[in-house]
Amino acid sequence: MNFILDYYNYWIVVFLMMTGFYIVISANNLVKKIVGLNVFQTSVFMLYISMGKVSGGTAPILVEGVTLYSNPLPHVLILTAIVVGVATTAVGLSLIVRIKRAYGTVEENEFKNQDDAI
Amino acid sequence: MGEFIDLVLLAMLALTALRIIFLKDLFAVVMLFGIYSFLSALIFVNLDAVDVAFTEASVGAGISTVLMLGTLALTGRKEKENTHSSILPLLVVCITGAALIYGTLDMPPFGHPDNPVHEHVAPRYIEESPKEIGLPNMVTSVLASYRGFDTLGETVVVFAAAIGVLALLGTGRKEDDEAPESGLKSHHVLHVVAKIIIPLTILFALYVQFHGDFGPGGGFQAGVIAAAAFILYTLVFGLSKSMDVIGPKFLQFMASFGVLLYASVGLYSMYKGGQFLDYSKLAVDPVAGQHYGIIIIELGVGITVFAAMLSIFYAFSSQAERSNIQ
Amino acid sequence: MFILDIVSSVLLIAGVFFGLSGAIGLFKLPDFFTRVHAASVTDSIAAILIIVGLLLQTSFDLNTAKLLFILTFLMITSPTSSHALAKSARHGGLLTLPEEKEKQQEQTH
Amino acid sequence: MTEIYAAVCIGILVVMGVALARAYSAPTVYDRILGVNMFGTKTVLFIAVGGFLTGRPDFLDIAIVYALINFIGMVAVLRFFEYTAPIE
Amino acid sequence: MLEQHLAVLPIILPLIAAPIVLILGRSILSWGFATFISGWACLVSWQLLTATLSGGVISYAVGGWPPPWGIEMRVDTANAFVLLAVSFISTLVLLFSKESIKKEIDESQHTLFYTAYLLCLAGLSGILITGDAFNLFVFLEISSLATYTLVSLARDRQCLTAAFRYLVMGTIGATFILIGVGMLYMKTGTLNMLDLAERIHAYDSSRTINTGLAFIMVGVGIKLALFPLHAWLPAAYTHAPSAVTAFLASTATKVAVYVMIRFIFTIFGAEHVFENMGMDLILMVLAVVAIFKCSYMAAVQSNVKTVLAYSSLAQIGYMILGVSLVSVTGLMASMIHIFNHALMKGALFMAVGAVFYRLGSVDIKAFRGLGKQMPLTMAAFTISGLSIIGVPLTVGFISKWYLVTAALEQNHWVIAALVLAGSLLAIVYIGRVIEAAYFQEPENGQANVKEVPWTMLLPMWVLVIANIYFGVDTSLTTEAAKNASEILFQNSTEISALVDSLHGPASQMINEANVLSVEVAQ
Repeated sequence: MNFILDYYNYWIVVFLMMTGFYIVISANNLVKKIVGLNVFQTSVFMLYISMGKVSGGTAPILVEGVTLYSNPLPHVLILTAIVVGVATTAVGLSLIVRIKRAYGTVEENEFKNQDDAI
Repeated sequence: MGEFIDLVLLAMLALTALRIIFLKDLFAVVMLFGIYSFLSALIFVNLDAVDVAFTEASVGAGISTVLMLGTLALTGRKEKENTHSSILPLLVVCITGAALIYGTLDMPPFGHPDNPVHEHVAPRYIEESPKEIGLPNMVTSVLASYRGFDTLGETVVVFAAAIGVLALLGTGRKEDDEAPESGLKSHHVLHVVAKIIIPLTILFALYVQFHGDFGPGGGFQAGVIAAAAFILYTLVFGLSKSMDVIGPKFLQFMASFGVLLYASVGLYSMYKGGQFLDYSKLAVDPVAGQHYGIIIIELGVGITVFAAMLSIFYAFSSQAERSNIQ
Repeated sequence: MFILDIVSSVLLIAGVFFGLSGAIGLFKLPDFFTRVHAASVTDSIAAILIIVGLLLQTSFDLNTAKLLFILTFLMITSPTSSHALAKSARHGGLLTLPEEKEKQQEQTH
Repeated sequence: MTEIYAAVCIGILVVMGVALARAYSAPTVYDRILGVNMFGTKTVLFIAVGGFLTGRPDFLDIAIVYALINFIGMVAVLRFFEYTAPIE
Repeated sequence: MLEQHLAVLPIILPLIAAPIVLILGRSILSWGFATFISGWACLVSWQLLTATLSGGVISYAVGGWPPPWGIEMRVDTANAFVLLAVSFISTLVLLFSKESIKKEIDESQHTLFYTAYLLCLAGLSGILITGDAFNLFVFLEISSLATYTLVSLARDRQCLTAAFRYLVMGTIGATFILIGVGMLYMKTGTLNMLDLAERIHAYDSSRTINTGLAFIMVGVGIKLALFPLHAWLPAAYTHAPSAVTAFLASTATKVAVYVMIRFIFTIFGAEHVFENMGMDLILMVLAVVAIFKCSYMAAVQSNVKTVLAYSSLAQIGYMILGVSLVSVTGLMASMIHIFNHALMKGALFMAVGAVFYRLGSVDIKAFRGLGKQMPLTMAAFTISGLSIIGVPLTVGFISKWYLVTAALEQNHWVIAALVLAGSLLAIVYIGRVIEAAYFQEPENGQANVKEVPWTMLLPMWVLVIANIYFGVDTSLTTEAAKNASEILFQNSTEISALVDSLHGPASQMINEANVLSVEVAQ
């Protein structure tokens, strides 16, 4: 029982990551791929934040009378990673817009066919 | 109680992620993605990562969702039937997942205060940073000072994204006066309400910018919220009106200026005889120097993020408006 | 203090009650416009009750201001969203239940 | 007071769950938006109450962000419908 | 005053220059400024290499916070050597791009091109110099984002799909690296590479660490286009603007190879990765398959850019092969090949870019008869092509020589034979182009093709001469590569020594003795 309590969080996070990863590699629609990528990344962020948590601790902002804080370092890393994630999303989405204009479709197999036809 | 909430939220997340796989209506997918971001931000709050939650809520649920909707407006809402076999991806995912689960078996237990994560580097941040840097918010201290180089990188990433989007979609403002009035014309209530909300939002953004040293928030979040205010303005009143307030050229300048402001703090500290980004050299008293440095670089981050996010949104918006005219 | 606690407890629980009733309405009511009604009306009263309940627990500091800000914000945006949504639905051609029936009758005639 | 907060938290979680269920499968697209919107407002309340539950109510800022983003998301959706027909 | 900041300059110079370029706005101005900055960065890298060539290490604590609390920049011969290659190629490609992009990128986007280019350079330098595992991820993403932009700037619509595929694959790779780094951090509580190396060994057989290693390897494998994960590369290199391809093909994947080497040797320790986990066998098999499969693919393509892209994949195979031999000579062969391959591929892609500049096509048919019409360009192509094949007196020979020596040292006769066989395949694909250029008549309507302007020829020929010079006088490259591989191996044996004296005071002493920290305060 303790074993489950110790790890359930990681397991669910792994499940979430894999759901996102599955969407990325199986989706045919580019927008959905980007959504999957975001789900994947957000879940990885959760892994980091989970490891920074201290049971009974509180957010790492100094208040009087509290000595047990959660670890601030993963928070810093993930702040950076979130920004990286949104940057990638923005560039990916604008590529999609251009692909739609150039090919008339955002389904991967359809524009692959068009490319192969040349 | 914390664990219970954690579990419930994780279950909701799992359901949402599964639902996203099977939905074919991309609009619904994007809506659920917004929910996914909201939920993960809630988990971050619950796991004490308030700054992260702040960012995730404003970026993931806000900017990303709006950009995705903008893309959908241009590319169509329906996902076509997938003819691919889904067995290979499933296999890859299962193998990766199995590897990860295998990896978790040796992990330090969740939430334990004796975990190695909490022992080596972090204690100094928790114990010393309020003295060395003088800020109660340790996340801001680590972000802006101890790992300030990462944050410079982060600002540059946003800048790079803006460059990428501008290169791909153009800066907008092609047909200056030709563009018809756009925006949500028929929603009169919305017009009035937006006029009330937008100043409040900008006020809030300023609060977040300058209160980030003491509570959750900081330059990045403030930049996003300020950009959100202008996004709201654009959505309600139309792109051309918004561009009259802040033009795309000026935004490019602002985005560059923010990065340069950040970097110039580093250069100045080099000039003063310190390392790059060593804020202690900015003033006679090192703690005061740290404080000055952090205020300036947070301002740089805020300016760049605001300008970059808004130019990205402008680029998408002008694409959508142009397609609407045709 | 004790009385304040009781009052704020009552307010909080009443808030949750209205929230729950709205949630039930979201599923049980027959057409979209009635569901908007359920969701938005109970939503706003729930928000008011809960936040006022919390307000009673603060000691007039920054948190009070923030709670008031949230309250104002929700009071402005929540009805607006509901209104705009309903309007957009109406504009988009969604019919109420009686209208739907009328239409069906017309078609059968 | 803690028990009350905890109970209220659970109550709000239930409402969130219901709104989520509506967002997962809705008869019309508007119902889905309604579900999402309701979910958003309830999270605002959840964070507010949760802050008091854990004894650190100074994180109400996040609730404000939620309320703001929820509204902007709503407006973005309405704007989105100007481009595409909402009813499939 | 700048001497003490040498270690951080190659990153911050282009980083600060990028927004300035955007503000400058005018194409010619931004070109001049970007080239100046890149040249300066090249000069700094040269200074760094000479400073570290004697085996010293420059450690620079950004923000004045000592590692592991702050972010450390750490330059030794290994990364200074790769850094020199990157900044040298970058400067030459910038010279080349002035004319080249006029034909391939819209006028209005030139400034954005230079901005993205500088960001990419800053990101690559950052990856090389940083001594912090997470900081590496940040710079990786800066360079990747800039790369996606650069690839998608071409006029050809296929560049969009190529860039998108690259973006998805690249982001998956970066996320895998993030997962891996997270797992390491979880077990050790630190992010500084040296500190990680020291602390990881308390958990030598930990499942979490091993999973982290696997994820980092896969993630880096995607970034360096290791054989089964290479799908994004050919399309991206084929459809990107020529200048971009010349830059990326000779730098981006090399930097990723460096990252892999760094992770294996400095952080995990060669002994652990290769002996305990058997990674050498996996890498060796993948490398050999990559050499043959991709050389074959190169031989059947009709687009010369695609040919060269597949050839790059095969060359990456050689680099990984050197790593997988687990010896100082093998690693040295890899390091030398990183440098040399940058020289050859840079020259080759520039030559192809020059052909595109004149003809608007890089199909093999377009090359017919070019030997007479564009003699200088085709001569450059031929010489650097010979270098790819590995003909003596070129740098290609040197790399192959050390690779074969390393294989023979360990009695891997088969590997040595396979390396030579791989060169034969290179003859096929390079030979096809050369044959078309010199022994076939030009297509109709291609009668009056002139040589390209000197700003394009100059950088091309500088690289060609470098190809020959470093093929004859190998003292610099071999010394640097030897030092580099010795340092890397030293790190790794030191780590093994640490396993015995787990975290005793001795471990810290070794570490401190190793760091020839530059006195910064004075």
